[in-house]
Amino acid sequence: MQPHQPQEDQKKINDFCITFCNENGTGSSTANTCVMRAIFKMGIPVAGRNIFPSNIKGLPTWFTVRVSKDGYLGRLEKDDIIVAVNPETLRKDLDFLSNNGIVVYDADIAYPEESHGHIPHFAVPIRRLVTELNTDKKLINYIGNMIYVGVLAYLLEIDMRAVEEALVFHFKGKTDAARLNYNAVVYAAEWAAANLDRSRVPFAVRPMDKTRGCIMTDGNHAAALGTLYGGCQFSAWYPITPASSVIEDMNEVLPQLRSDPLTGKMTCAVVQAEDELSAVGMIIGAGWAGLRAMTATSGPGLSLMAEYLGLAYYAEVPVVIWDVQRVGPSTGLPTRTAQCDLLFAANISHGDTQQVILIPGSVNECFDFGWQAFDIAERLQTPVLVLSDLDLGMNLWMAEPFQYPESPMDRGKVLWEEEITRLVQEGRQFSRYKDVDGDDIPYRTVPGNRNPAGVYFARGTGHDENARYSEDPDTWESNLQRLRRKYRHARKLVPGPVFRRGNHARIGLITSGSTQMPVLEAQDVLAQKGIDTDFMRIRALPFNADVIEFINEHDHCYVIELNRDGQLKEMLTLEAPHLAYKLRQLSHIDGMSLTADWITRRIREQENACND
Amino acid sequence: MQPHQPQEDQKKINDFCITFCNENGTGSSTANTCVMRAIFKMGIPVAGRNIFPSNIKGLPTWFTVRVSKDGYLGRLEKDDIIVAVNPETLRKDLDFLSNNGIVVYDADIAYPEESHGHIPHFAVPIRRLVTELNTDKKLINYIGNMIYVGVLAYLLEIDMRAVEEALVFHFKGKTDAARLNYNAVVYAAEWAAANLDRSRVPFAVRPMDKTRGCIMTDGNHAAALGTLYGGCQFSAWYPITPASSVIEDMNEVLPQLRSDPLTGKMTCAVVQAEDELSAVGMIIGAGWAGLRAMTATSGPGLSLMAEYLGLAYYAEVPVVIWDVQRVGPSTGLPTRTAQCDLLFAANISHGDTQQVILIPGSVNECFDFGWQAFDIAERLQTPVLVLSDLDLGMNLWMAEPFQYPESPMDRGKVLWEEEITRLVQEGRQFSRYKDVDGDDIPYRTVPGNRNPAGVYFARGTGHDENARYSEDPDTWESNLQRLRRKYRHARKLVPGPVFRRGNHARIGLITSGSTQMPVLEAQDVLAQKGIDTDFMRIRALPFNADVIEFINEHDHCYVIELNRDGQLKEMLTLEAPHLAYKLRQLSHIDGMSLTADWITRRIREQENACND
Amino acid sequence: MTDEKKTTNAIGLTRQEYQGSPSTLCKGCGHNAIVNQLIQACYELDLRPEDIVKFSGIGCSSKAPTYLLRNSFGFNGLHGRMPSLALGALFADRTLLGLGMSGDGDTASIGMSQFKHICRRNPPMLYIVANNGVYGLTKGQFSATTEPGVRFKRQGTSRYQPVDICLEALASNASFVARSFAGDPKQMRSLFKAAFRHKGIAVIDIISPCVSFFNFAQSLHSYEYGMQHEIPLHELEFVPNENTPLVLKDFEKGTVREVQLHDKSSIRLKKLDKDYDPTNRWEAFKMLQEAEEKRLMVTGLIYLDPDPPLIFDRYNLVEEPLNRLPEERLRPSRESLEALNRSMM
Amino acid sequence: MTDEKKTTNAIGLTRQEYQGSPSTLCKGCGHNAIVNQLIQACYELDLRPEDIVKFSGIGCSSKAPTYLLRNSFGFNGLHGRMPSLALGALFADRTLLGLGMSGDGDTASIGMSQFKHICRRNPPMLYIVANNGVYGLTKGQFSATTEPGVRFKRQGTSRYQPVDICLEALASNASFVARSFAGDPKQMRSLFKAAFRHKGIAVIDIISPCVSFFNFAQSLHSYEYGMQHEIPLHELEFVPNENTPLVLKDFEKGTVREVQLHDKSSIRLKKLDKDYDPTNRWEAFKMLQEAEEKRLMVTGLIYLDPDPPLIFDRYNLVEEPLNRLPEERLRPSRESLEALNRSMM
Ligand SMILES: Cc1ncc(C[n+]2csc(CCOP(=O)(O)OP(=O)(O)O)c2C)c(N)n1
Ligand SMILES: Cc1ncc(C[n+]2csc(CCOP(=O)(O)OP(=O)(O)O)c2C)c(N)n1
Ligand code: SF4
Ligand code: SF4
Ligand SMILES: [Mg+2]
Ligand SMILES: [Mg+2]
Repeated sequence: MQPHQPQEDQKKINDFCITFCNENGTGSSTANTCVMRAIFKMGIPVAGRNIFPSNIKGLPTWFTVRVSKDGYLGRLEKDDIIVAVNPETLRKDLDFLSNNGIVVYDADIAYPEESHGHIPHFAVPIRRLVTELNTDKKLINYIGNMIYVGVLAYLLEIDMRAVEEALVFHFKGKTDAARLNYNAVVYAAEWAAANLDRSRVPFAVRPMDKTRGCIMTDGNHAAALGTLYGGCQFSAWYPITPASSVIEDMNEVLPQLRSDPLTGKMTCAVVQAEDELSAVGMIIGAGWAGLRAMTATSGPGLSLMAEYLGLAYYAEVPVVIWDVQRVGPSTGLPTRTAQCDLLFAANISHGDTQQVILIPGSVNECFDFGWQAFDIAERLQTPVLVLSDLDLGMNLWMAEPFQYPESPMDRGKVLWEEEITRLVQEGRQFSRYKDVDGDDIPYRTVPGNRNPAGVYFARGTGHDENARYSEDPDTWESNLQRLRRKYRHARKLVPGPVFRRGNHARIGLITSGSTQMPVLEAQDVLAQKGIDTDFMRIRALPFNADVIEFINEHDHCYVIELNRDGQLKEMLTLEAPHLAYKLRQLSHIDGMSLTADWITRRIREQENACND
Repeated sequence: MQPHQPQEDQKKINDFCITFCNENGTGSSTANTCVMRAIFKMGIPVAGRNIFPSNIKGLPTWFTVRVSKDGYLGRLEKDDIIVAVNPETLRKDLDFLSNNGIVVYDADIAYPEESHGHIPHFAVPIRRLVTELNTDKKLINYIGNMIYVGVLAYLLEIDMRAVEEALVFHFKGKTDAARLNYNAVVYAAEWAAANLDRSRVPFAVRPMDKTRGCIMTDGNHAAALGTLYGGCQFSAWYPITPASSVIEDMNEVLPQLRSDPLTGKMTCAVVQAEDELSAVGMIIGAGWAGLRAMTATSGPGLSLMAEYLGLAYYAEVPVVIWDVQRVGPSTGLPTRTAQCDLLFAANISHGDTQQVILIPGSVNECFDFGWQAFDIAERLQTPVLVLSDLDLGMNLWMAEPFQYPESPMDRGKVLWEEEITRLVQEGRQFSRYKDVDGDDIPYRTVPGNRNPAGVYFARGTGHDENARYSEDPDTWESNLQRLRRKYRHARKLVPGPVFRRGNHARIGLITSGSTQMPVLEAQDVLAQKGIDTDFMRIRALPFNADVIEFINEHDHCYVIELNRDGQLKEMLTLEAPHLAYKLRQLSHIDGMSLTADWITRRIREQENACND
Repeated sequence: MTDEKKTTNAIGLTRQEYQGSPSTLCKGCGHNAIVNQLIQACYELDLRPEDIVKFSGIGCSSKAPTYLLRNSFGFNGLHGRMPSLALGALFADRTLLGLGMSGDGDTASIGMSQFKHICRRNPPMLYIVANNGVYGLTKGQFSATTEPGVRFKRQGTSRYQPVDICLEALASNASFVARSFAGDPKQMRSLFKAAFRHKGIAVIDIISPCVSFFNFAQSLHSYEYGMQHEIPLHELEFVPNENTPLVLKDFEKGTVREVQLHDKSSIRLKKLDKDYDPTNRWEAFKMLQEAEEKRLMVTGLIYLDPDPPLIFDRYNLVEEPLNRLPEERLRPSRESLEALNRSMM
Repeated sequence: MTDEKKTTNAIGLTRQEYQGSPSTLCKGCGHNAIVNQLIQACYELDLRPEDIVKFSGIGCSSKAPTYLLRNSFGFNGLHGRMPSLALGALFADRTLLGLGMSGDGDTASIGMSQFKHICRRNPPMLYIVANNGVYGLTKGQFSATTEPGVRFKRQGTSRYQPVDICLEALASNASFVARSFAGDPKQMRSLFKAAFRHKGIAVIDIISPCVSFFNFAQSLHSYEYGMQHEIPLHELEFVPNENTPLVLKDFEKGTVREVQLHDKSSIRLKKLDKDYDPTNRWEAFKMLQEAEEKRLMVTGLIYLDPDPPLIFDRYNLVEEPLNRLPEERLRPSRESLEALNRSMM
């Protein structure tokens, strides 16, 4: 018996990581997603991640599926199963194989027997099998990918019905296509059964009940739906990775979701602008004129929106900006993930500005913040920036079904003709920038309001309560101070942090956004290693009191984030400098999504150092 | 004897404030500056400030001359002498008159005798006197202004020779014009002597010796000269108040200063770009290609430069950006002063960026930083942002003569053909982004270098040490960390803070830029009131150790700045959160320049409150 | 003037009710003349101020919208970025008419991109460029429409061929392109009226002298030059629809040509020197090219596509104002979300 | 190919020495064809790679500069903002020649403004737009040159009249304007050679199919459409100066027309269907207008001003490379500062 041959009862069940090593532009994503979905359909939690180059065809790309009975969704650092169809990268890929990992590879690739012969490796004659299937020339690539699906299905004991369901799901109506692909899978599985020794595979799946009622989708799709359920009426955008699919998904579902029940015509327009300067200008025009308006972009686009977002802040125009973050500065790594725009976004534009920021941590929150962002923006009359990221936005996640918005839309303080008439009858007048209610939020009217007494002229220059041009020093100051107070009110409107308490822990773990997944896992691992922690995920700026209270309660807190400068930590420092000494920066900045291992290592290092 | 009639020997000498209340576009600045310069020529320190609307003609504008035997250059809150030629504003102007102030006004304006009859007020029949002078129709406005110069000269006992010198100065070569104007001044002075009772004026000037060897100029002019003495080779810009004159002044002196000694042709090009996106792109192209390149802009322009400045940071391109700050956010108050771009500038652009910032506090520093900024930018291979402001940039200041640069240009680590050849001969190779010297600053070459071994391809995307495209996680991280370390080295290169110690003071006054003038005055006043303080003016980011040491040494420090959010205080907080509890924010944000009175009031309030 | 106060137009408004706050521009500035004729055109067309929304960028010209139509909404946006603002806002209520006011710097320098792209989109909007060949508000720098060879002490010499706003609009398929001169009130008024009735974007480049910085006799943007060199393509008269027989592009009727607008009002063009057909894009290019070569200030209606698709036609939107749709029509049903959820299982 | 390796050009370089890193574009992408012909043109023209500086924006097309001239400096800048970067850099050394590579999105959408303004400025630079009518790198969105009516599942239907890059370059007074097709290597090569020798900006709009997202037979930017619809204005041949008699604009010589470039090399145009005079800007407008109406892919040299003022001529700069001036020539003297100080006293 070879050293690596596992006993059947020693197999690791529902807890491993498969990585598909492909070339981009070869249609592998159908196959990869199909494996992932089939496992999901078996009731087992899965998380898939696509690691792709900034390029269209011919460069290496990887798709990693983590199968986790415990429901952990973070990335793993090592691969248990490598599916190697890209000869370019095999050697490097092998470096990432875990201790008892295995390799399934295209028989056309020369396997490095000398160095890696001891590893269980399964050659699959993809080309031959495809030929035997009499595949249409145009489909060779696609069917070839199905071959490794079939082989994996056999090796890991994936339920073939689940594979079939996954294919039917993928091909939607097109049963022929699903059938064709399924046949290839079955054929390959049969070949594998006849030719490969499954007992050498130390991993397998077994049905569970942990995904029932769950959906699988990506954060950008969730954002698109949330936006449309939020009643978005106008969107202008400019394509950019990784944000494009927010809008492209909107484009796809618009006819279905937003044709007017009465007339069948659209109640939302999506305009592709000539650039981001224009996209943000359009939504600010629309937001000013009473539409729920949004755009989606990424770092470079956000930089271009700086000037206009200052205007929206100062003229008090509600708009929603999704920034699906990628690695900056500059063009950086356009297809890698980061959380590096926080500091820039928080104070974007010259002059004193403070922007409201939401940070979704899951696809469900992408949906929820999709509609909530409008409520907040319109209530506060200010831009709301939603900071998602590539990992969350472009990868497939299992999730709870989306919840229908629990509250009616809050359109904020908008006055129409009758309200203005009433005001006038009461001997009052409409003053655009006057704090009538003592909450520092003024009333507004929008173009199309035909009551002349409700009309005003907006501008980015100094203005008085009646929106008239003013250079008067006191007028300027009091208006700007009102804006500062208004921003403070936002604390009460934005979603508060989410906690997961440990066992009387004295250490806090603070994070935001998609990094919550590895951090939550790390919290468990640390607990097992005897390091108890409390977890707090921040979901918005400005911070509310709970955020500070959490820091206060703990001896020290690790602020875990995907940027070099500890941007979240900096914002927390500014909020509570007296507690800054408790904050420890954990910055992960290489563009790969975070792993529980990385966090655990760092924290154990520090904690052990302290204990010494 | 009327209550306001001062005894001759009670006159306040060389310590008062004259405010000219004009309408813009009427050519009043010649007259106003002439009064200021005449007093300056008498050896008395003066500071002039122009308060003007964002408009070309027909709106109120004020020019304030502070005459200060003690050399204080800050603004005063009250006017001692009002010269009223704008009927629109007289009533409001009178509100700002100091307790024993006086009014000199155009006889054509109806003076509010009922309410202000008790104030010494002198009607001047400008129109009549101008007519008597047989003034050319086209010059009526200008000569009319000279009338009040003459009257003031008499009332305040300004030396007529000084007035003449001031006029000669103003009209440069044009002796006819100077003569014409001087005649009007003399005529008016004679009329005043015959018709007005000078003894009712409680102010007068007497020659001193406090301006000898001094020059008078504005900060933008100083910046223009400093830039040219810094060897600037390329400038691209887009007009914007209050930055335009930096470049316009360069345009004017270029032929004189920068025609090549050898060929008579220009050694510097100034290109007016189509907007700021383009202006900054041009200078980054030029900086990359080895030119000393700069632009000047203000807030809105800076916002538009965000994306490109991220590229320059990441691709390590030296450029210099002057941001002459005005009141933001958005278009704000374009003709009012502020220090409100600091936070935005410090982290401009998406992703992790840190920018080097210089903050000049006087016209002399505008000159010095004009050339030093290039040395720093080229040494560090990074953008340097110089944050001046409208008050400093557009107003006339008395100052020391400009000092010739004390050190030769530091062109940084640039390799030309021979150096590359030598490298290659030594068996090494040129690696654009490699830290060869252990100081995190790599070597660079520039286009035009004809040695193929020195060539590289620059980009804003991830790159390795050899500037090759790279998506490798470790490569990205290590490069970005190097940039962070490089930024830290900047501490040693940028100008440190300037101190003015009190008497074993436990209170610190921290400020930056032009606000130093009222703060220094406030320091004196506070000392007189028994509140001893130490003064520190910060001149650059990143902060060096002295900055933190200063905070550390004091019980608490007031951070005095012209922005709402305490931006300098925030940067200090991030630098030394453990000392943040010592920092107290004093924000002045109404667009008017700061006064010693305002500071003193605030600090006394707080200090007295503490003492209770 | 005092008479007028008492007179009202067909919808019962006085001319005064079309005014705005007092102008703070320089006396004699061409922009003031434009404002006056806009007021007059709106008054005579019986437009409801509430049906108009004003937009502008930054510049002296961009301040002008506050000097008219005090009962219209307006937004004074960013330098060079007015078009995007206008476009977004106009989506909110399709019954509104946009009135954009810009300068040569605002449109042809910093605003080139948004200007070109809004021309392609054809929103319902009159887009006026008050073109003085200079930056007024920042005190006299060259703009992209300054002719080469001009010398300003603090700027040096202007160096490039000027941008021709009308040529640019044409190249970008604007559906109504005209040029006028602030010294020619009658023509401006007629063009404004036609433009307000046009279905889509009407770009009007108006030579509008800056008396403070660039009104030199020899400059192409001065009153004097305009007075001496303006060459109208035709005499223009706007004919409201009620009085007009439906003569679609009835070209060669003696010396009068009529071009009908989409709402059946029309523009009557009286032939002057030679005949010019403003519906021929190609002829428009030629005319502009010639005018540039000969430094002629040719004014009038340069190009008209009388019935182009409006931007909204391209998005299949509901007819009523989007900004008045109630929640029921904006938020999809609970069932639809359930169905979506199921589809993602 | 293997032969070539041994062959060298007049300056002793092999064709390989003009290459860059291996292309990471899709196989069959038009941009690769452009790169190949650029390499060939540089090789045949005996250009020194060190005399060329490459620039680009962002997009598949903008990646192309790395696939050629590995011994040239280059800068891959920001999306839509390559022109400003290039302009600034070219000031550093007037002996350098710019090679700008952009896409239709990079130039006609986000880059419209900088593109238009660099045309006006006339730097020494070949500006190639690899025009595929789509955004390649971001996976298939409409660009400003997509024709109306195209439907993409995730984008809906394209809605606007396309931007005509050549028309825009013409309107902005570019001094050399051409169109070509990635499927026509010979014409590309001739145009590139002429462009490299042109004094100033040479804008070449190249229809360059995107095989991954937009190479549909019926699309105006596909190989198939181009193969079937390309209409060359003339047959083009570049004639290096040493072999040519000095025939300035010697127009009607039988079927051959010669246009001389400023350095006395020339372009020989062989008359095809009808005669076309590329020095007549007005005729160029007309041709483009017709081509658009009839959906023709007309290629060739559309416009040439053989001897326009170069941008540097307008700034009276020293002749030698600015970036090599030593401190003594850059920092004014101590005395000059003393004089200035005195003048401010
Ligand atoms: C981003 C930005 N850059 C620069 C400015 C400064 N600025 C204000 S108006 C103006 C030029 C206005 O010229 P034009 O559009 O021709 O209008 P005019 O004043 O001549 O009517 C400039 C450059 C600004 N407001 N914003
Ligand atoms: C400011 C900014 N916005 C958006 C993007 C994303 N982006 C990269 S390439 C590209 C379009 C490229 O299209 P094109 O110029 O036609 O080049 P092609 O890929 O088709 O050759 C876009 C939108 C970006 N890099 N920067
Ligand atoms: S400066 Fe020129 S453009 Fe501005 S208001 Fe005065 S005349 Fe008009
Ligand atoms: S996606 Fe299109 S443009 Fe990009 S490399 Fe592939 S074929 Fe070329
Ligand atoms: Mg102008
Ligand atoms: Mg393209």
